[in-house]
Amino acid sequence: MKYVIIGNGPAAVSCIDGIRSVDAEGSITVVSKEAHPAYFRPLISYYLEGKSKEDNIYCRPENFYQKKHVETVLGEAVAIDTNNKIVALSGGENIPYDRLCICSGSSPFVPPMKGLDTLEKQFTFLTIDDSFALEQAVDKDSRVLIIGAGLIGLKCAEGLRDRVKQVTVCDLAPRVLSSILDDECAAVVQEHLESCGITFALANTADHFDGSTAYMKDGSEIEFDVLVLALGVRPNIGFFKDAGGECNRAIIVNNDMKTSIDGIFAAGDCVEQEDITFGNKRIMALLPNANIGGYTAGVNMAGGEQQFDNALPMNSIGFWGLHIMTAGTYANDGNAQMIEEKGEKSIKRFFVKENKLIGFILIGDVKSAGIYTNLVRSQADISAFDFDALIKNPNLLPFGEIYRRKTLRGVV
Amino acid sequence: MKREGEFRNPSGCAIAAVISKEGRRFSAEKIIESMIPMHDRSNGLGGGFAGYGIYPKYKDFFAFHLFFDDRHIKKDVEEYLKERYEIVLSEEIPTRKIPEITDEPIIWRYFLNPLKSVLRSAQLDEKEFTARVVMHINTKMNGAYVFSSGKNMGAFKAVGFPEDVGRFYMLDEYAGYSWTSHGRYPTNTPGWWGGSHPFGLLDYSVVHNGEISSYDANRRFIEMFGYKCTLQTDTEVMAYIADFLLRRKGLTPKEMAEVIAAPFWSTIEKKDEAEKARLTYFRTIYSSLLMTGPFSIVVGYTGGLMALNDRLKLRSMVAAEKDDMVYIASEETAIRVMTPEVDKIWSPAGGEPVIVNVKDGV
Amino acid sequence: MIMPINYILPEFEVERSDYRCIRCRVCERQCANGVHRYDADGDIMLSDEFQCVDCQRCVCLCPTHALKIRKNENELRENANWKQNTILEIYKQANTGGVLLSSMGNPEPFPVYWDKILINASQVTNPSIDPLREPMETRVFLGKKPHDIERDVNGNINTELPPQVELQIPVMFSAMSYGSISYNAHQSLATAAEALGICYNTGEGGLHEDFYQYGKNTIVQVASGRFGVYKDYLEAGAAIEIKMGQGAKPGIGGHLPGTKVGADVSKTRMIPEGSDAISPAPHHDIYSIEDLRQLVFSLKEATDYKKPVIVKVAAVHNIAAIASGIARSGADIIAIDGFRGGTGAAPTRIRDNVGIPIELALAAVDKRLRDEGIRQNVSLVVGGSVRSASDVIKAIALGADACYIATSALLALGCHLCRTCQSGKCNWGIATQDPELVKRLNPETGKERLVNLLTAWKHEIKEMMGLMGINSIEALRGNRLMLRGVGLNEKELEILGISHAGE
Amino acid sequence: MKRVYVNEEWCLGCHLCEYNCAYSNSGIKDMVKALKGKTITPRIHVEDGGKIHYAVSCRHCEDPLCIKGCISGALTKDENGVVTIDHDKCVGCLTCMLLCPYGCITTDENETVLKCELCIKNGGIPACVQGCPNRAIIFEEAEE
Repeated sequence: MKYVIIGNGPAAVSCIDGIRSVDAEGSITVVSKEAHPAYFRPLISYYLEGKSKEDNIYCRPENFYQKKHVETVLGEAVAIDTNNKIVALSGGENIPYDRLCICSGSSPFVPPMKGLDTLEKQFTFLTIDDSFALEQAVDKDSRVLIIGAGLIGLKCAEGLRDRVKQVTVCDLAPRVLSSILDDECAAVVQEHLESCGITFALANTADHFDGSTAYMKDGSEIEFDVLVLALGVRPNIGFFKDAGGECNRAIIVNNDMKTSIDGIFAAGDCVEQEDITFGNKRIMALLPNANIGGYTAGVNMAGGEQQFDNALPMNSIGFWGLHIMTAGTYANDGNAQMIEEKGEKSIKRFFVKENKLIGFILIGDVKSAGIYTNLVRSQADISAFDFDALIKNPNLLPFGEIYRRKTLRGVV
Repeated sequence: MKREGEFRNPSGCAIAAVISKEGRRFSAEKIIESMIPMHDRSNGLGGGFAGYGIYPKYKDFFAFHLFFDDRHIKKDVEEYLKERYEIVLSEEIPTRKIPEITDEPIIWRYFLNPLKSVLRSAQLDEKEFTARVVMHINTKMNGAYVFSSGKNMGAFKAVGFPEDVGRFYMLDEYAGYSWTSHGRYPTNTPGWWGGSHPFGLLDYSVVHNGEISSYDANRRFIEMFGYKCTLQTDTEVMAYIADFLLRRKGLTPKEMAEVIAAPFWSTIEKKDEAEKARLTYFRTIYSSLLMTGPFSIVVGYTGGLMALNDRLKLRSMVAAEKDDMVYIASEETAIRVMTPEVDKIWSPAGGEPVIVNVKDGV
Repeated sequence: MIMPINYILPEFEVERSDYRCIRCRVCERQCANGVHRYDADGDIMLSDEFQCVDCQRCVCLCPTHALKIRKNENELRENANWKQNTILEIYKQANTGGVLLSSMGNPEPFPVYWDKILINASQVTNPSIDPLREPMETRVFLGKKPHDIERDVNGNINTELPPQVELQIPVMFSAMSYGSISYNAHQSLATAAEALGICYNTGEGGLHEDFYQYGKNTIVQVASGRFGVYKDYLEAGAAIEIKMGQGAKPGIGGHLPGTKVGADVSKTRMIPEGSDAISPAPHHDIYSIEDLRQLVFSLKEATDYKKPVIVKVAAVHNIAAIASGIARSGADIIAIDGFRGGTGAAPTRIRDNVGIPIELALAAVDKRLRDEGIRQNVSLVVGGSVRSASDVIKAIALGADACYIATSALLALGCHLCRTCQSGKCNWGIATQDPELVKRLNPETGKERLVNLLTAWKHEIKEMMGLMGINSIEALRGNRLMLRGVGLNEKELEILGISHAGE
Repeated sequence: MKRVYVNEEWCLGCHLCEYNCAYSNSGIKDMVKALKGKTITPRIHVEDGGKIHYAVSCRHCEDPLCIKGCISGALTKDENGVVTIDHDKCVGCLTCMLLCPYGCITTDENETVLKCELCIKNGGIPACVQGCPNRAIIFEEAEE
């Protein structure tokens, strides 16, 4: 059996583990366009911040590929010949496969902007190489402009703050983290970030650039030395789409992590799968999902049986002591009931639909949040216990002794 | 100094015994000699012998051997006996004057036949009656001491080394089918003749080497049944226990061994159900008769003897056979004096009795 | 009515090392009496010493050993006649008008005869026995022993015995009722008894349905209140004990307040929930020895003569004659409880002034029964402050077949003898029915500690037997030569039936 | 593998386990010195609800979600199945806290992620187990 994996991120290495948990013999080839062993992508900002050392960012020990008998090939997949089961690389190389797993991740989205070509120091922020490059490009007098107040942009801001003189973040959206937070929650985060020295220009973005000046939509100007473009990502799925695979915004997979094409699996940031809290497929580009999805794909590729049937979106993100956690579906769209618990410096919002917790936002007080996540994941009937008590204090009390006996006295 | 019986008197000792399974009668000469090599096991403060089958002419009468301190008490005792027995014969026990044995009391023997009328009114059999008489004299009649009371047997004892005691009583001139002997090493004694061994009641006699740690438990138990342990010696309590179990409770010598040197519970548990029940029964009802601590004893009785070690075998005891003769002694050397050649010689295990009964009809 | 001045200061002082205290508040959480309290304003632990009973729970649980409970050293003017405690008791009674209540055993300084008796050892004339090398037997059978042996025509012995209680060591846990002590305490005792091959005693509160499984290690008690007594109960145990009296409070009954009669206790005792469980002072069907005989045989009848019957009495002045009567009543075992025996609650005056020491009672009873030749009719079990393996050895040598221990067992379970059982707020989970407190005694631990205690005693008993040259406990029973008295007068020695040391 | 199990039937809610945990993990030899005046951040915590008390600490799951979600590789399972944390790698994102269904991941005042590692780094027998006054917390092979 020949296994080929496109991409070399957490999903890919988990896929290797999954394959090897079933099949110790088959050959595994990993194709990657990054010349690094798989590393934890979220660490790139921590690298900048100095919390992560370069040696510590890798997903697996140094001898992992060797130990798992994996051949690594540097290159980018450009096409799949599904009839002959061959992956074509940009360098012209062809790699035959019996089972293929696409873990190709995503790429930064860079819209056409006038004057970008006039900038000396402009970066995206998705790979460790981006981090290395930024590290070189900034000094303590640098003024950094980050376009995009999403997760990537803000983490980049956090990573850079202590290295530079000024960090400004702008976004067309009127609030930070607009994809995961509502106005009120975003305001709390923004206030905190401002108190930590980040400057914002929201509901506003650069219209065009000229040298070291960004001309903003509202007519203002921002002087900067380094530009970071953090406007979002697009899944790397072109070659799969070309091969006739079913895609929406990303590759559609089922709970086996199978794509529409026989023998081809996918996992990680480049897939859309069912969100149990939402009922529809969506991209849930999150590390836990990449790990679980990759492993599941690997097992199934090798003939084993595994399901990843409880995926849900979630985020845990923190900036200088303020933690934000979200999970599930929490748009207060009227279908769900929102229950709020506010503390002095915290907001907890829970979204309940048909007696199920479908999502939550926690800001500030994130203690034992996994208990909530577990409720979302297990789709438990919350009318069966004192959910109000749980909202105030996440613990195992409301679940009753039988549940505790099972979980605290057994193997889980 | 306190007299024997007023304090607890532990002692070390030498024992020996010889018996003819055929019931042939022989003199005590050999057994007296056998005590010589074991001289150091005694200290001259007591020695004695018991012979069975020695009074064939008077075999139907209780042979009482008594020590008297003086003639007055002798007279009192004789009065007392006369009221209860026909005194068939009353005589001084013949002795040989030898320098090693001195300060002897009055040593007398009586052959007695209990008066039927007295037995009837007491509603007792002659043995029980006689046992009570012995108990009475020994506890109530100060200055008199019955040291032998069985039929066709007799105990002979004195203060001195056993080989001298044998010569003193001229035992070489008696003939019996079974002899036991004892040399005593008391650790604290005024040297009272009655304190020597063998100790007996009726035809049960005991020679014993050791010191039973269970003494007071055994004594206080046996005293519930009319026995009075006046001497505070192990031998005395053993003799009473032998009388109690063998005569009054009808146990066999083997069963008696199972009481006084009962097998360990761990041993009992390995037995079959019936045996387990039997041994458990003994250990339950006669638990107070279990003897612990070191002992080797020979219990003599009419028609046989039983030699027994404590269940841990904390004292030496050797047995041997030659033709119809069985020999027991604290040390093998004593046996070799009696019979240089043996057919079989062994060291009985703790708690395993050596029981020798003479041929029927002897 | 509120008394204008309280003459009574707290009996104890809580000494807290502020340097050591880390404000973990374990003391606060663990004190059912509410002594400790954390004050957040001052970040300080406060103590309400009036509530402290010196149970030592907080002391034992304080992880930094910051706590000591000390006697309040405040002193009234010294007076040899009017001792401080005597005066305080008067104050208490003047405050309340009530009978003074206390619990556990008599704490007054009466002579402890165990401590004036010494044990013999083998030297030279008799070897001591090494229990590590040789078997050392501690098994006993309690019950009537037949006088005569019966044989069938073939000479085989009829080995059937009257019912016996077999014990692997001559120690049993004495009666403590479910109600006076907790479910977990009972479970600890029951499971330990099973593991040790001995018996525990239900006390007068019936037998909880969960514990019928330990029947062969259980002695079921029938007391004057007859709580929980019915056929199954009588048949459940290894023996039936008729409780005539108790050492801590001879001649009076008992009273379990309704507050302790929860659902489980109510069911076990077969009385309504919340009702006071009152045991009358006498059994109302026993006004004399012949009545006792009737009850003994009623119980035997009810159980098909398969259970030995124990009659338990308090050691009182005429105990020898009483025991003789009981030995002729058909009872198989007599249990005698000395005046130092414990209790869940007793009037202080009675606890401290009634009864006689068990050592003297035992010696007198054993002697009397032997003098009368009826010692084999009954086994003797003694209790009332048997505190150690050497007390056991001495009791056996004086003539007991076995000992009853209760206070020692409770100590093993964690009791600190604060003598406040009557409050029902036992911080150690023993003398309480409050579920929050009961759970403090994990019966697994309880069992283990009891098994450990008696295993240790067993080792010591064997060691002492070995040094006396005795390798089976029955050879020690009544073996008074193994004992000598020290500092005892002629009369005491005579009663104990032992010689003075040096004799 | 041997795990820490809590039997709430016996948990008294005394919270000693928390203090013993904090002490054991402090690396300081004296408990007073280690804990005096400090707000403790134990790796085990007791949850109290009226008369119910029980302690909770890392279950060392067969298939731990915390490891699946760890963005830095700081959480791993050692060869004995113990889920351990490498503080050199941890960046404090708290994804593990978001994932742990038992609420067993905490942080100290410096936002360092803390979790029970069965005291493998402090002697082997978990301090909570050793110090539990009622054997409510035990360290043993699983029942199932």
